[in-house]
Amino acid sequence: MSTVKTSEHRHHAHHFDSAEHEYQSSKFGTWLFLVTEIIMFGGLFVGYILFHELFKETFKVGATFLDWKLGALNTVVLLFSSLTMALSIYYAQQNNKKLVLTNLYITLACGFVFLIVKYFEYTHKIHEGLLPGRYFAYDGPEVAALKELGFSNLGLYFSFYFTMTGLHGSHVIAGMALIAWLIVRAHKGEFNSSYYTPLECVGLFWHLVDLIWIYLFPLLYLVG
Amino acid sequence: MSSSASVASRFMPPQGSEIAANVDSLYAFLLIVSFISCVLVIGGLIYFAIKYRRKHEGEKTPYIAHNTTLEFLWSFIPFVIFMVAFAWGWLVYYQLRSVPENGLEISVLGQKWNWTFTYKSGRASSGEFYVPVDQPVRLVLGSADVLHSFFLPAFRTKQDAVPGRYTQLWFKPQREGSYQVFCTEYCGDQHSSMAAIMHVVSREKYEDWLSNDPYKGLPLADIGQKVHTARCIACHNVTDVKGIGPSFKGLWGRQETMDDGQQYLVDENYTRESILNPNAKIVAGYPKGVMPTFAGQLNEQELLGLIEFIKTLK
Amino acid sequence: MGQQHGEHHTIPLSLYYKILGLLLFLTVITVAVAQVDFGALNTVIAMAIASIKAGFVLAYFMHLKYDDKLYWVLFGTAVFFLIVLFFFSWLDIVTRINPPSIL
Amino acid sequence: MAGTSDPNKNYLNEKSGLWSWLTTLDHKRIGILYMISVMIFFAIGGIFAMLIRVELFSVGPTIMDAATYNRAMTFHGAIMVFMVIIPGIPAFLGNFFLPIQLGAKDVAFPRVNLMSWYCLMIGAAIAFTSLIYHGVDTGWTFYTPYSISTNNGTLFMVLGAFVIGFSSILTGLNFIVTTHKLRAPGMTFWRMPLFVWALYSTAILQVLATPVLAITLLLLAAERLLGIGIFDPALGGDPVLFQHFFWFYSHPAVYIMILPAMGVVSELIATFSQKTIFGYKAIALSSVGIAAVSFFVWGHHMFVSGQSEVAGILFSFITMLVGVPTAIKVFNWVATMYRGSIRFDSPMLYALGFIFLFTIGGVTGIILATVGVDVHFHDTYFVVAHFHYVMVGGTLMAIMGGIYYWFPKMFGRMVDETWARISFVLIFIGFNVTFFPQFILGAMGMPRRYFDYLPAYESLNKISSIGAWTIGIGFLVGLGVILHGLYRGQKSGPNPWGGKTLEWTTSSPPPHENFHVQPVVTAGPYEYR
Ligand code: HEA
Ligand code: HEA
Ligand code: HEC
Ligand code: CUA
Ligand SMILES: [Cu+2]
Repeated sequence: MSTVKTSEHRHHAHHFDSAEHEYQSSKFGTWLFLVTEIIMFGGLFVGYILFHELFKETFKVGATFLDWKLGALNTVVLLFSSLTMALSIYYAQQNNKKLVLTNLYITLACGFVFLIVKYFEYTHKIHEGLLPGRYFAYDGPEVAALKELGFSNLGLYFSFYFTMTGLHGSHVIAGMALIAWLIVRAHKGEFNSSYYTPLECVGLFWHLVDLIWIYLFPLLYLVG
Repeated sequence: MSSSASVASRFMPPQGSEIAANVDSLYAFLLIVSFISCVLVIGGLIYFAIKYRRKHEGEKTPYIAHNTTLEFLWSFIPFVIFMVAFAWGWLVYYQLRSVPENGLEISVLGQKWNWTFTYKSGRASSGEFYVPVDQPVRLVLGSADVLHSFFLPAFRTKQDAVPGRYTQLWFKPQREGSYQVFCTEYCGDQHSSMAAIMHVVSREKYEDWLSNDPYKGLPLADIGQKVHTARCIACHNVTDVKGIGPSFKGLWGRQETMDDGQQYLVDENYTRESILNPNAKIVAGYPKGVMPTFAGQLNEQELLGLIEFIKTLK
Repeated sequence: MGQQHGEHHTIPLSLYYKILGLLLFLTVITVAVAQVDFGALNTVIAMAIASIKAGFVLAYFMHLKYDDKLYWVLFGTAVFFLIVLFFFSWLDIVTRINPPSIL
Repeated sequence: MAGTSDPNKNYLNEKSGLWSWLTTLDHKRIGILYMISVMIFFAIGGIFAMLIRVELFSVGPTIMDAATYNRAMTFHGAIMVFMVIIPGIPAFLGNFFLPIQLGAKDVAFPRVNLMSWYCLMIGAAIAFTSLIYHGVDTGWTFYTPYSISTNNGTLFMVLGAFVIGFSSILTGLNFIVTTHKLRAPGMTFWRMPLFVWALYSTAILQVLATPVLAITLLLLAAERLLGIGIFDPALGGDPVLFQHFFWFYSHPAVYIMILPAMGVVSELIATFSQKTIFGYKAIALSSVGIAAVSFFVWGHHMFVSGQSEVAGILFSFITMLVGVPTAIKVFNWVATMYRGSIRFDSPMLYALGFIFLFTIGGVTGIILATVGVDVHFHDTYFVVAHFHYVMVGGTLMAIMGGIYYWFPKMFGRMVDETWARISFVLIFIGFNVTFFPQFILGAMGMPRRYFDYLPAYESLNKISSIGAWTIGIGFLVGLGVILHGLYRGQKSGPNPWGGKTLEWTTSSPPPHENFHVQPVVTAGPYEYR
């Protein structure tokens, strides 16, 4: 085994020269991973924009079914959690275990709030029959009005809504699991000013999740 | 698989049009250039390999790290060749894709695993079609289910049929004869038998064919047999062997069990529904969604014909 | 080899709070702007504001401003290739000739 | 800092037991795990190929029905692409030798490295479950809407490929960080062996392109599960868009397959000519160049798909540009042999075979890239012949050459040279007999993915099938050579070929952390002076 227990001060895996070397490498790796995430989500965005250009009316009508207030609420929640995530790193740099933990807990709590809001949004849509493509079952006046204009694929909007927010939601869940893991390690006192690589890397991931929502919110809820 | 149409017996299929000859000239150019490149590279390789084989251990080799002139040449010359190939290819492609205004228009529908050709006059046929020689033909391709691709080797042209929209293809047949059509986009089990024959004939013969009602004077059962051979045989045999769908032999008047356990008598209504709305009832042991609907594609005469035909298959 | 300076940059707390304030403010702007109809520009404006927000998150929360320039390059490459994917797909879609049915 | 001090200890015998292998973090052992899995997948894919060739031996059904044939064809393609040729060089030879050639003790993230192997295995397991659900009959390209409506096995294959994609991403990520951060003292970028350069460019492709495959496959899965309709015309979607997404990954993927192979060949040519590589920088940079341009050419797979003419012409133009850096490489290899001192051990035979076959594959690629001609050749056997020439004649030859080249280093033993050469001759001749006739078949218009064909095509198909079985025998011999070498091969010294890169400075097999003494690099990689 080439790794040494990381909790000890300034220790690092054997194939690195120093703890700093390991920190820089891990961060580089994390960034590369983020790049793959960006491209993966980006593929969806590309699809969204293409169809948005093709079926403007459909998307416009689709967006009216979303409650922008809930979307905005979730935006605020995620932005705030990004701050607390960054703060936990700040406090690790200050060797303040208590505030590291507090901030991590707040971040985790924000994740929950986000998911709960999403849960309500989802159940509401499912209830109304506002479902993706083939399962789209809503039959209100909007659908008829769209048909007048020659668009009969409102389901497509919800396909994008569900796949984009679904993929994003699964990233929120993954991020929360990682934060929970950080909390366990933080309780053991593993993070301090000379070792906080996991905080930094999970932090980057969490910010990315936030970043993606920053785009999702206006695209889905506002302009449609 | 067998066919009466002429396909390649030699290196390339026969040239059915002028553009086909243009494609072949470009191809010949590319082959020659490729051949010369291969001779240079592979010849050089073999020559060096033999000439500089190791004669004894510990030989000294010279230190040659690069040579700007050579490197420039072997980047630039291929580049020029590639550009010529591209430009020429573009030209030929332009010819292949510039549809003339005055063409004969035929609508072509791809459906698993059959091509149907419908003319402006309403004349429809499947499995084979006729065009007059020396007149440009424009085919408007559609698909009823998945992607197909209409390939005319003798005319060096092909185009995918995309469900949900129309695509087009044109050519100007310049020699009479029968030409092979293949489906070249994978479309399921019988992809390799989704073929058709195009007959290029004289103007008179073409007019003749166009005005000739193929069913004139035929009894219904014979009409049915024709339709069956053209449209159904890919899936329904008339022997004891079951195909993709049930065999038609002994079908009429049978009690058929569905996948939900219900039983139905095979009568006029059942058969009609099976053809026009095949997913309404699914025979036990067969997949759902495989048989396409024929609503709108078969006329009343053909439907009746099919039913009469099935009746005869005791 | 990686640069071996031991000290990591720490951003002062106040700056973090300011950034959050700014981000929240921009969120309000996004919502406000969306109430006005700019026609075709709607999407562009929304995306522009989102990108400004994203820029702040990247620069401060994700410390990109103080980090190796390589990460900007990485990030830029990702976005660039997405634009390539979009551009060619879009080019195809808008230049297609869709013949009408002749039946 | 140094590795194990006991000179008899090496990575193979340091620990023992299956469990020590399944939990290993040593990049060399992970490389060996990849070697075993890839070989097994290759055998399975090869067996499907043999079945295909038996079926195509004569007109009409020969040994199976159309439905079975389509499944065999799909499994053959999907296994060979996703499980053999993409992980083949990077994850197996690359894993083993990239850190050693850099003078590092391991890759940057050993745990991630192990995880990527498990991704491959889990993905493969998921893909194979599709066999229970009526198999997959879409072809390896999964074109919609057929893949949406056909049987459920497709879902498993798609999810399996999705998971395997992550294996590829993680390997690439690891290699990039390793190359940037873990080079030995003195190992500047311009002193890196060309194999490393090739792997580095490949890694960039893996990281940047594979996520698009991931999202495409995920959408396809959603298409089947949720009926989202983005690629389904029945619901307002666009099937041609699927092809854009698919090829945006899958074209760069063909360079993921070939770039590492070119890296291997660069090593082989230099070593067996005992001569400095000609145009080191040109070869290194052309790898990066190919990687970059490869993102702009995907539409050449879609010339007749219903893509617009404008896009087709643009894609044809850019595709031509990829030929230039590739040509540079080919010419540089040949120039390296000029006035060299060439030995014809089996690795070199494979390297020469590579150049021979890849050149043919490459020039036919240019023929296909010429848009006016591709309209005729698209989806005919000409394409099949093209890509087997580059993938089998190219990548697979390089894998075989690489295995024989590094075999002494990996296992401390030599293979039986005579039988290795016999195996090469069988494969090389069999290969040309199999696939050259397919160029002619394609020109004659025989479409691919055909279970059955017109009688006019029969004689060439017969020749092709006979060639295929020759390849099969060749590979069986090769397998025998490798197994024999593993157990009975002569012991080898640290540097049997006179190689100059770092792996030849350590013992064979290398110790746990690769070097007994941390190497310090003072010169370029191929200093044969
Ligand atoms: C290892 C994988 C690999 C590699 C390296 C390549 C390399 C190339 N490929 Fe290939 N290709 C595939 C794997 C690969 N391909 C696969 C798998 C498919 C089919 C997928 C499917 O549909 O299932 C395919 C299909 C394919 C098509 C689509 C055909 C169709 O479906 O209609 C095209 C069209 O442009 C193409 C072009 C090229 C080109 C221009 C190169 C170039 O990179 C080649 C450049 C090399 C050279 C040119 C040789 C060396 C140069 C010289 C010696 C200089 C002198 C030469 C001249 C002057 C000509 N390929
Ligand atoms: C790297 C990729 C790769 C490799 C190596 C091969 C190898 C071979 N391929 Fe493959 N092929 C593809 C990738 C590959 N193929 C792809 C992507 C397609 C397209 C699929 C599609 O259309 O979707 C295709 C399609 C394809 C077709 C066209 C099918 C069709 O369109 O209908 C044919 C037909 O001849 C064919 C033949 C062969 C043959 C004879 C070999 C031979 O070279 C194989 C030789 C190998 C062996 C015989 C295995 C030998 C090993 C042993 C014997 C060891 C035994 C070990 C144990 C028992 C442990 N292939
Ligand atoms: C693509 C394959 C396919 C084609 C082409 C096809 N069918 Fe079918 N057919 C099936 C399958 C599969 C079934 C069984 C499942 C079902 O009941 O839908 C079936 C069932 C039937 C049945 C019910 C049989 C029974 O045993 O009860 C009839 C009648 C029928 N088809 C008529 C036709 C006619 C007439 C045509 C041509 C005009 C035709 N089919 C073309 C696949 C096909
Ligand atoms: Cu229709 Cu293949
Ligand atoms: Cu390609």
